[in-house]
Amino acid sequence: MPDYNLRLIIPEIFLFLWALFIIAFDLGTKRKNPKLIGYLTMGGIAATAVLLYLYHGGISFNNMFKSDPLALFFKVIFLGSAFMAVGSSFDIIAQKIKNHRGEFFGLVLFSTVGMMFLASAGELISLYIGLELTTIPLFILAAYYKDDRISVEAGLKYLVIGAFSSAILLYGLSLLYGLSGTTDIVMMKINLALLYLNTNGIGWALLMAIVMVLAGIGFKLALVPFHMWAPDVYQGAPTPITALLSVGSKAAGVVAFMRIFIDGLYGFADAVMFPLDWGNIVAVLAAAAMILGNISALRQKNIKRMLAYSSIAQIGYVMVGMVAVSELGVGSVGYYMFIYLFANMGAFAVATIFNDNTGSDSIASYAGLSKSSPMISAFMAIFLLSLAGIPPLAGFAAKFFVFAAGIQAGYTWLVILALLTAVVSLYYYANVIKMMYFAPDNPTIKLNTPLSANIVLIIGVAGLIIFGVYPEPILNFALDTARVFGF
Amino acid sequence: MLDLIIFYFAAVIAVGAAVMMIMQRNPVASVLYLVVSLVAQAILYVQLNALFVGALLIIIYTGAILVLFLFVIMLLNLRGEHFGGKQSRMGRASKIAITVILFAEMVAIFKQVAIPERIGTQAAAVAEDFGSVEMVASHLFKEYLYPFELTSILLLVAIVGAVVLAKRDKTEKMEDA
Amino acid sequence: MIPIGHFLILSAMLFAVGAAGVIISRNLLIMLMSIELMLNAANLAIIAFSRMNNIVDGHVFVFIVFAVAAAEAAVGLAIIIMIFRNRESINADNFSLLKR
Amino acid sequence: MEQPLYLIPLFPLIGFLLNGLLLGRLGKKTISFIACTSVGLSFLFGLKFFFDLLSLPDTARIIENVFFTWIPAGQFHVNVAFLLDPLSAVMVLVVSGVSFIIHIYSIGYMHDDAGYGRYFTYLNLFVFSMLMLVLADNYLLMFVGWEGVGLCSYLLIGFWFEKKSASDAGKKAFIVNRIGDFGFLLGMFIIFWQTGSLDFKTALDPAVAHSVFAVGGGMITAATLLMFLGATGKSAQIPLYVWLPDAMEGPTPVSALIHAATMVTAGVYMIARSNVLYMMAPATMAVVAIVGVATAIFAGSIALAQNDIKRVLAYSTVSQLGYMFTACGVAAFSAGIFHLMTHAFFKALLFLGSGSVIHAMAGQQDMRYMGGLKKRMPITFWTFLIATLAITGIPGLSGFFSKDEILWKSFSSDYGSIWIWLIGLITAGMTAFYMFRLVFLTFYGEERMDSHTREHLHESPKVMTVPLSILAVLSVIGGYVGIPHILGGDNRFEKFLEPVMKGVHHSVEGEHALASAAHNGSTELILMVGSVVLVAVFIYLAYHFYIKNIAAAGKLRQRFSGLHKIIYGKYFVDELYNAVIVQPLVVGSKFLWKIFDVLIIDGFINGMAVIIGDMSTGLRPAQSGILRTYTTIFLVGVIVILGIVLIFG
Repeated sequence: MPDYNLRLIIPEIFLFLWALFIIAFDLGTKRKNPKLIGYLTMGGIAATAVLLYLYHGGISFNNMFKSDPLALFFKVIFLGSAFMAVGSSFDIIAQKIKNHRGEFFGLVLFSTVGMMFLASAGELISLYIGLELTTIPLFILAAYYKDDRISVEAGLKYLVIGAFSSAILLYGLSLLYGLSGTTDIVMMKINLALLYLNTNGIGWALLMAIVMVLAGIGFKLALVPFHMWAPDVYQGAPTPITALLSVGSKAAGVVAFMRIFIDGLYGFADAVMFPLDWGNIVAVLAAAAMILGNISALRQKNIKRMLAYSSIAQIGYVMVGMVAVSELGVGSVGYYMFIYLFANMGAFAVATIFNDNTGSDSIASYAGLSKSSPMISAFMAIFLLSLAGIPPLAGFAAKFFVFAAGIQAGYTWLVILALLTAVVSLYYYANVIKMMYFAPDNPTIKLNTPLSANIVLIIGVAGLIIFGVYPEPILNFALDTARVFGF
Repeated sequence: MLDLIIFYFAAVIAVGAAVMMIMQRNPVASVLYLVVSLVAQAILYVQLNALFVGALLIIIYTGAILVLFLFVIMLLNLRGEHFGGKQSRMGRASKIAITVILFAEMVAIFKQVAIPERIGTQAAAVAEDFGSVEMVASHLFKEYLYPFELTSILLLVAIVGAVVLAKRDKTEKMEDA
Repeated sequence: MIPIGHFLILSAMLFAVGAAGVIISRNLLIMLMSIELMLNAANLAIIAFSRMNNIVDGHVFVFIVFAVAAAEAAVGLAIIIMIFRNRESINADNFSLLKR
Repeated sequence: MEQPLYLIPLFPLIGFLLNGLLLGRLGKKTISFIACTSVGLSFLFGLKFFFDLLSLPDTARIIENVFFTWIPAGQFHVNVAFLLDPLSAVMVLVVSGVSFIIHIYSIGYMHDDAGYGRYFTYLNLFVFSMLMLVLADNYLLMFVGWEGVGLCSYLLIGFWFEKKSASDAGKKAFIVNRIGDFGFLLGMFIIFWQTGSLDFKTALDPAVAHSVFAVGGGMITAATLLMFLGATGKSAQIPLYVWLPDAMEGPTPVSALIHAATMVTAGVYMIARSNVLYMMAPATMAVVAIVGVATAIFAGSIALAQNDIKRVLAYSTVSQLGYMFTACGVAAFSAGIFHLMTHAFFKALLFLGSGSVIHAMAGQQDMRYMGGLKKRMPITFWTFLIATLAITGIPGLSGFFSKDEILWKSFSSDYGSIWIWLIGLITAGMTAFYMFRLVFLTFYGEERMDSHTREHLHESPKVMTVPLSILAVLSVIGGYVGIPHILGGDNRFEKFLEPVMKGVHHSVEGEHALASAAHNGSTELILMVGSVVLVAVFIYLAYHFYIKNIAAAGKLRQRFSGLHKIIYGKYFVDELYNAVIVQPLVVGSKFLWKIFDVLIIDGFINGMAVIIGDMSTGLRPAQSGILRTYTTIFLVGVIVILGIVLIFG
């Protein structure tokens, strides 16, 4: 009989119920208290984090729900990104979303719950549902400005490509299921290995499964060539949702990738598919992502679009650690995503605040911001410099670990390419800083920031500085996740 | 032999209707072709001892999802001018070529006899009640209770989302999808 | 009995037709329907594999995919309704405000 | 020995935080008090630890201060830890000392600037980063400082961003430096990968290095070359020097501090620090020497014809840095550091002096509109002259000792050659020429400025002249710590650094070179005299063309015709001189500048930027905004990957 250890999913259940409560509360108070529901949402997320701390460790539902260090680590990232996205969206819901404010926060929480289920999935079906549960609320949220033509268009593009990729992913999963005869990821690994021994090679069908699953998860990661949606959707979606897409949803993709490829298919990294194992495929895609993302970002004039391309490039760097498939590799990917949370959420929070105050997303309109709002400019500079990997900010340590893992695993060419493209990346990050600090003529804009947004910004900056100077706790936590895979 | 005839009959209808579906300009016709294709697929499900799921296919897809499509088409009151003009012949041909290549690759993969005794030949006999309601249900509510419960959240999200999106602000009360 | 490979090739064919529908059709509704077709192609493969491996898990998988497909369709249709209200069109090629 | 070394960089950090967080809320006096005191305290602590170091026996001159574990990933273990050995002690004193003097000077120079607080904030951050760089006990921490100084350099070059050229120059510096950093990082990865550590103690232990690297092997050559690429970026060597002349857009004290005395020497420091590794890669050593000497003569010849006072000094800096690299390349690391130190004094003085001139000239930087400032600004003039004498290598001043040491080593060392020496010698001549050209054009001759400027000419305030005087004293006496054996000294500087230069003394060739150096006393003396004579000749030439005959050459042609030519019988001789020596020099210099500098090297780097930018534009049509294109590309992606996998898998 299956073991239903309900204790372990208390955090998820709580967050789900809290989402329902937020929606109900908003309806019940006649949608009069946008600030209050915002703070309630943030409080709920914080409470979930506490519950997560109290209830974790173990497996439940027949190995379908794993509350292991990997899941825990990424759940922290998801909660963090949701917290920061909600925190930076107070002005938006006050100004742009007149109705359905509760649903806005509710859907953010639903998506977060989906990510949490995804991170814990030990089995293909729940992984698939977790993925859908992550994505579908985001379809809705991307199109949330119903009267804004570009927001609706972003929602549409995200939906069509998302559903398309989900169908391809499903086909890949069906092949994995068919070849292994099980949906349990650990059993799958064993069965595939047995099959390999019995028939002396699994052959092309598994390769097709790998490519299709890669396409499905590649969509979430915005990995080239499955990235086409990202710039458009990032630009069109409400900025906090863009932030959530670029961090939370991406981290969900990363953890799904780890669950399937590292946990389920690691045994086949070289033996079966030599010379073209998934590592090499992913390495090539990562290289393409770094080149295309960084180069495309150069000439962008819209900050959100620029950050979209930058995040395409960033996922290329993350994948350097992923293909290393080692303790340091997995650990460095976790660390990278954790730091990326602060830097990217922070940068998008500034973009949100700026848009709220000026209604503009263009980089040119940031001219002279350092004079009118020195603090926010300094924060933005820190976020961007961290993304560019300037020490001692945490982005540097993150890149360093990832590249070290790549070198260790023998992907020297990839690391060289990564370092070269990182040089290019500096150009467009520095461009924004140059605008803010070194651009003279500008009617001064004074940015008003709500308290919650300030909290978000301070969390971001503090995270980048503290974990840049003293990465040990997070890194140890991240390296702990690698133990799940038993390297 | 009879099995094989039924298989080919159903397969031809399934694929043919699918092709017709994507060729249509009028979505109503597309919906109907999709219904035909799905019914043919349900026959194939039955051939694979998947009685219960085959029945669900017809009930859920044709009964719910496709009706939803029809409903939306009616709701929007779509006419010809909403569907756009003609496509360029080259674009279309190249896209057909792309999908043909996809299909060729997939066939090549399935034809590769890496596990001949399992894919290539007939499947072994299965238990009498394989695919029956009881068997599927016992799996669904025991082993797979967890993903099943997750679908409930998913459907709830879809409802909330559809209401939020499709509702006209301030003008009408409710108009859910 | 019919070889399982037949079903797989049929599912591949349906998958390819569905994919063709997504990339060829300009009608958003037909795009969505094509995606449904692709999901069903995967379902057919799952059912075939389930029969091949003599494990009924696949049926559960398909059952759950139905739910996912329903959710996707509902949200997708809602977005189509919204974009039709916004732009008076469901021609996918008309929506390219976001580009470059 | 364990000592609280963190006290050295701590104060500038506090100064940075105080000034940065309270920006706009403090008065000018408070700002400068915080900034200067913090750097002064660093200097004092630096001195204290320096004497602590001296009190230790020769072989044990190491002070450590481990702070905490920065990067703890299993075998990856990097500490935040400081290391004070003779090499870093020299650097700490130079950096904090010169910084302190320049901070004081800046109080006067920046007095009327709107960005006063911002300026000192950046400057303190710079000092902090630079001290991190030189105190780090491992490459990674060094890299932190390395990037930090780059960032400050960027911020300070673009300080007057109202000028577009300034913000462009800042960005250029940042990007070009990143190209170098790429090399540094990669070299660092190789070292880590091979030796398993980034600590100087382990990675630079000759025993460890020899156990993992083969002398002259591919891996060590690659690692050292890549790190040298990093050094060329930071220290402005061919081909990555292009940012430094543009960096003169920043305030002049910044040019003095960052782009002459301290930051740009970081590359030299890094190579001297890694001498163990470099000595194991003879090919790299040759590259370093050749790039160094090539940069020296190349930049020196460009400096000959520049008219902007700061650009002359900028190219001069590039040229002098070339000397230091030449020294490193011929395994005379101590000589390189020695020159680094003396150069820090006299080049800082030159820049500050030029700043004083520019200040008096109300921002005018073109020497063609100066002249005759000697009477107007006596202190500036005399200190500037001392620095000029020092840089040209007049015996008795600091530059003489260090430059001569380098020239001699490049001649005598096994890594050197007569060609390197010869080019170095010619560069010394050029240096004498362009520096005295600068002095004569600026301080002598007619006053060529407009009347308005002339009325306002004044000597700079005390707060600026006192630092000039201090630096002048240092420029004179700075060389006496390293008097060579041949002149009766015992080169205490080299002795002091000896424990750090393990690579040189580890290799037999090095010993041999040192031994032969001692034996060839007479040769050394002859070469020394020769170079002094050459310098004197070039100074005379400069005198001849820019003082004696500037009137003749310039005015004659304009006002008078044939008659005057006959009266001034020397006319034809002058014409001859002019045609044979000066014109070729000027034309050649301009040619090098316009063709190589601006067109080829600068053009290459800008061209790369344009090409990458165009690629960016070229990629845009794919992002057509049309949904079907996206789905098609998605599907094609799947098909192509699948196809590749099927074909090769």
